[in-house]
Amino acid sequence: ETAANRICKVLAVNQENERMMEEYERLTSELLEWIRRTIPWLENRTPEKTMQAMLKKLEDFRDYRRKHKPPRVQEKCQLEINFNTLQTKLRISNRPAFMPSEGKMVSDITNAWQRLEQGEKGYEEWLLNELRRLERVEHLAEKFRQKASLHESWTAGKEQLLSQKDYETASLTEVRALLRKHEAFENDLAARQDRVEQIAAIAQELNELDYYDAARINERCQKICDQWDRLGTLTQKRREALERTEKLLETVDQLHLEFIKRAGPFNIWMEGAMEDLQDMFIVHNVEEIQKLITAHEQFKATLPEADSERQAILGIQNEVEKVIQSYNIKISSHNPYSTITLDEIRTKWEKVKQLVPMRDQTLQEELARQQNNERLRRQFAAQANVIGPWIQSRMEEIGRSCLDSTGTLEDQMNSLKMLEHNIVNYKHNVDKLEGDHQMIQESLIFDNKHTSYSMEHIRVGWELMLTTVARTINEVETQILTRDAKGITQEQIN
Amino acid sequence: ETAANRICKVLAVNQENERMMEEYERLTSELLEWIRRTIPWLENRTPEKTMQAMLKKLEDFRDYRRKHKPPRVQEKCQLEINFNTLQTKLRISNRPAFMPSEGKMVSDITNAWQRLEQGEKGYEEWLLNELRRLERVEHLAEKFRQKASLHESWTAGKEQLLSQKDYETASLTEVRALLRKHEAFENDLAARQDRVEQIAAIAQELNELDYYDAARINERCQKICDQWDRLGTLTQKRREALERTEKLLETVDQLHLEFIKRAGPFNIWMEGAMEDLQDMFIVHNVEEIQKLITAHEQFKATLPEADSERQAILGIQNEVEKVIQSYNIKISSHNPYSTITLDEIRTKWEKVKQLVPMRDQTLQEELARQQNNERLRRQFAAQANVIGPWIQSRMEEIGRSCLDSTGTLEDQMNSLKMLEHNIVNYKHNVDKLEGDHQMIQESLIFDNKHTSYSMEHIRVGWELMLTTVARTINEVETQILTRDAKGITQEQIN
Amino acid sequence: QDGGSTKQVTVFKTYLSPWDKAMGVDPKQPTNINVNLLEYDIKAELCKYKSFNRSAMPYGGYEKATKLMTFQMPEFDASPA
Amino acid sequence: QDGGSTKQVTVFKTYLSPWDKAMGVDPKQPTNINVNLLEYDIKAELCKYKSFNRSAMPYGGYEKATKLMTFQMPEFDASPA
Repeated sequence: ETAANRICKVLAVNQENERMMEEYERLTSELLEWIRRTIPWLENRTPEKTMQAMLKKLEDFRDYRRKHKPPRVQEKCQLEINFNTLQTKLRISNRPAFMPSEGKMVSDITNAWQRLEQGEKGYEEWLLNELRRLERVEHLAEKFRQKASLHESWTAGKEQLLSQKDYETASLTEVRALLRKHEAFENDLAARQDRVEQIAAIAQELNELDYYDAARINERCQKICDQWDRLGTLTQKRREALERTEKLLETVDQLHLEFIKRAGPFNIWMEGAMEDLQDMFIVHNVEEIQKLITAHEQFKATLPEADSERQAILGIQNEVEKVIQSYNIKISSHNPYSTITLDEIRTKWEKVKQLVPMRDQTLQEELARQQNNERLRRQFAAQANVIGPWIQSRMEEIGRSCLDSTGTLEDQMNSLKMLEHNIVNYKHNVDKLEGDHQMIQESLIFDNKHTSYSMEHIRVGWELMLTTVARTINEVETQILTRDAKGITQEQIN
Repeated sequence: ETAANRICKVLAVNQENERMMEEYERLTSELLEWIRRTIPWLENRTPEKTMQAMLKKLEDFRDYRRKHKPPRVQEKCQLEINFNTLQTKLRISNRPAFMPSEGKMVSDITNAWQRLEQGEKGYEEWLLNELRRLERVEHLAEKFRQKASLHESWTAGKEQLLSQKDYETASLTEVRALLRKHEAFENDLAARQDRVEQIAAIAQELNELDYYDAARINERCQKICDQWDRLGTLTQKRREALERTEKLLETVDQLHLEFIKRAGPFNIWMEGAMEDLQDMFIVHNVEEIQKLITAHEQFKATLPEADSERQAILGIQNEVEKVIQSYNIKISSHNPYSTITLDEIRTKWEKVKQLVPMRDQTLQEELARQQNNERLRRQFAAQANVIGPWIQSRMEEIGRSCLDSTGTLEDQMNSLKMLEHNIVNYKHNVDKLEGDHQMIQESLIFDNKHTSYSMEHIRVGWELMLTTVARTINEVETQILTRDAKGITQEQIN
Repeated sequence: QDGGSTKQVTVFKTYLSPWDKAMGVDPKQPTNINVNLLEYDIKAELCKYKSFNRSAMPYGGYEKATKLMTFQMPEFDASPA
Repeated sequence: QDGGSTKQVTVFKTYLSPWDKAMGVDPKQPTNINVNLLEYDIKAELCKYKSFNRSAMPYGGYEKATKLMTFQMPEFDASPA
């Protein structure tokens, strides 16, 4: 070839070398620029809050790996090839080797690339771990919210329910029912314990897994735990209050039962006493009325005991009032078992106390009457026991006067007349007896153990005596008449 | 004396005798008339109804004894004396004895008098006995009326009270209180027994003492006794009714307690089930979801048992309704111990039954997802386990191609070009793997036990292989360039 | 204080009055000089009546009452007032 | 299925490219022909997470449930669809 040709050729070769050098510089600049831009992105390991954001990063990384990086790998490879080709050509043409400009040396490229690959290394693994953590954390956070909401809706209003003072106005039966209900509640509460623990465990796990919103979770969890403690305390307190109230109402119930156990018989006794203190009685002698008085005295002797019992019974009711007042139970002190009121007991007791002296008086009046009757009996008897024999003696005297044959008829007559005179003088004794007898009859006295003589005995005797003496006098008179008329002696008449 | 005087004297004597005879006749007539009148009065022993009337009779008898009879005794005595004197005088004057007219003989008088005294005898005693009886009878009749009135006022309204059906609407506690009250009433009644017996005894005595108004007493007594029997029967009946009701209400109470004993735990179980059937879960493989499915199947296996228990619980409540209905107790079937209603149980059970298939579906969906994930894993692994070694083999081939000193640089170039061609043709396998890998990542699959190769391994390997083959080809090219330029052999280059 | 404390004396009437004769009294019939009024009319025993008197039951019964009672029945002076 | 099943072959590079030289590759340094991709990045074990999954308690407890249960887990065909 020609020298010109050769010069041209050399020039062309030189130009080509120049172009390749420029090309190297340009490509290197671009590649290093891209690496410089890419490395911080790969080195940024700041976690995202959401899986979505994290999945986006993963997608970006996939894009990087599949779309953005492969051409760069290609470029770097090309750079290497171009560099080798250029240097080889320069050597062949005995030219000085190509020296890339500052910062664009082969070592610069290699170092940058190494840094890039260093950044890549573990990036995907970090992404996946983060994703896995976020998936878990998002699941647990949602689960926490669900469980917390369920729990909160269960506990809603429970504190207020537990603070109710409903037992203050409840009856024993009602308190026992409240206790049963409370036991059921305690079981519910115990069954919930597990769930509260799970809520706390989830919160704990969220903290350990570094959940970005752990503060709010913790706050809510704390609230739940605090409320749970309060519920526990309130439950315990309510149980104690219910049990205490039950005990008090049992005491009241016992007192009510004690009241009827004692008030019942006492009331029966008072009712009987009231009736019997007014009992109509009939007696016929001092002994009988004394018996009644003794019985009444026996009754009176037990009145202090009865009064003690009455006070004890009132005391039971007072005890009920005291228990209700001092423990601030808001229930009626009315005794559900009793038909007897305190007023009734008071009224009846007053009546009994009023009837006792009245009975005393009635009995004393009757005693006086019976004593008076007894005096009448004795008075009558004293007289009758004299009058009866007196009449009998007179009768015998009359009889004997006829047997006396020693005296004359006139003597007989005289003694009979004297007798008759005595009898007439004695009459007032019988009249006195008749008066006493009338009093006895008007006093309805039917017996008299102090004498065997009745008024009738005396009356019959008195009549007999009167007629006998009159008849005997008449007999003597007729004898005298006969004797005087016939002139015969007394003996002849007989 | 003169004969005239004597005649006069005789006449006078005769006249006197005549007068005495007339006097006898007159007195006898009067006396007999009085006796005739008096005897029926003495013989009349018809009792009076009142003491007052009887006391009047006693007074009359006293008057008779003290005022009316003594002059008659006197008269009779006088009659006797006159008769004796007259007869004596007639005998002295040798005159015929006096013959009283028919019915007025001495024997007539004596007989009449005897009859009178016979009548008298026992009259006063009869009067006194009657009086004593009347006194007693009047006392007892009054006492009967008093006691009967007291008793009747006590029993007033009691039958109606005993017939009350108040226990039909009473609670167990109320029935027990009614029983206590009834016991107190029974005691009152028992205490009254004695008084009823006394009333009957008084009535009996009044009958025995021949009380004139016994019929009315008996009627009233009968009424009292009949009512007493009725009260006894009603008391017994009421006690039985109260005890029967108490038993029934105790049964109901037992059922209520049984209900809460079983409904409580059952409700807790349902509440727990409802919450857990909706529990959010997270799994990462088939085994985990199968575990959950197995647990759910265990739960489902016990549902028939739970249903039996539920029916048993409803059965308890039905039993309550049945007892209340069939024994006609008019109380609410509401369970005082329970906060759980049948409706609640029904609703919750329905909810549980509804949640079970929903949970089934959720679990099955998750199972499908996990099975799909597993397929993705295996699919990825199957490819990666081929691609990984394939890349390694190619790398080794590239490495070995440089060691082959037997062939020319052109031979090396040819085999490398062929390799490069193979690699380019293989690229779609890696692209396919990338696609599967993307699916795996989008499915949030983080593990794969079926392969040790991750996508990154393959990517790094693929890049390395590509750059290595390009670099090696370039090296061969530069060697050829150098050889051709300097005319040296391949050996010289090395 | 029976009226029958005196000795019984039996007698035959020596004189019969016309009335006695009219009554047909037998002179041979002995007459008793003694008189016992109580024979005229024998007082029958009074029948016993059942008592329906009641006294109030002492509180706690009679036995207790007897122990508690200090009451003494005052003596009764039966001499006529 | 480890990629390290092939025999290790160690080699000394006969030719160093200008790039190699520019990088200062030592020709005396032996090169390994074999490649083990798994050495590039060792997969770390995944950390184990606590499970908070719950299942509804069988009525009467798990023991009873086990006795009552007839359910068999169906076999899973893992071959790709």
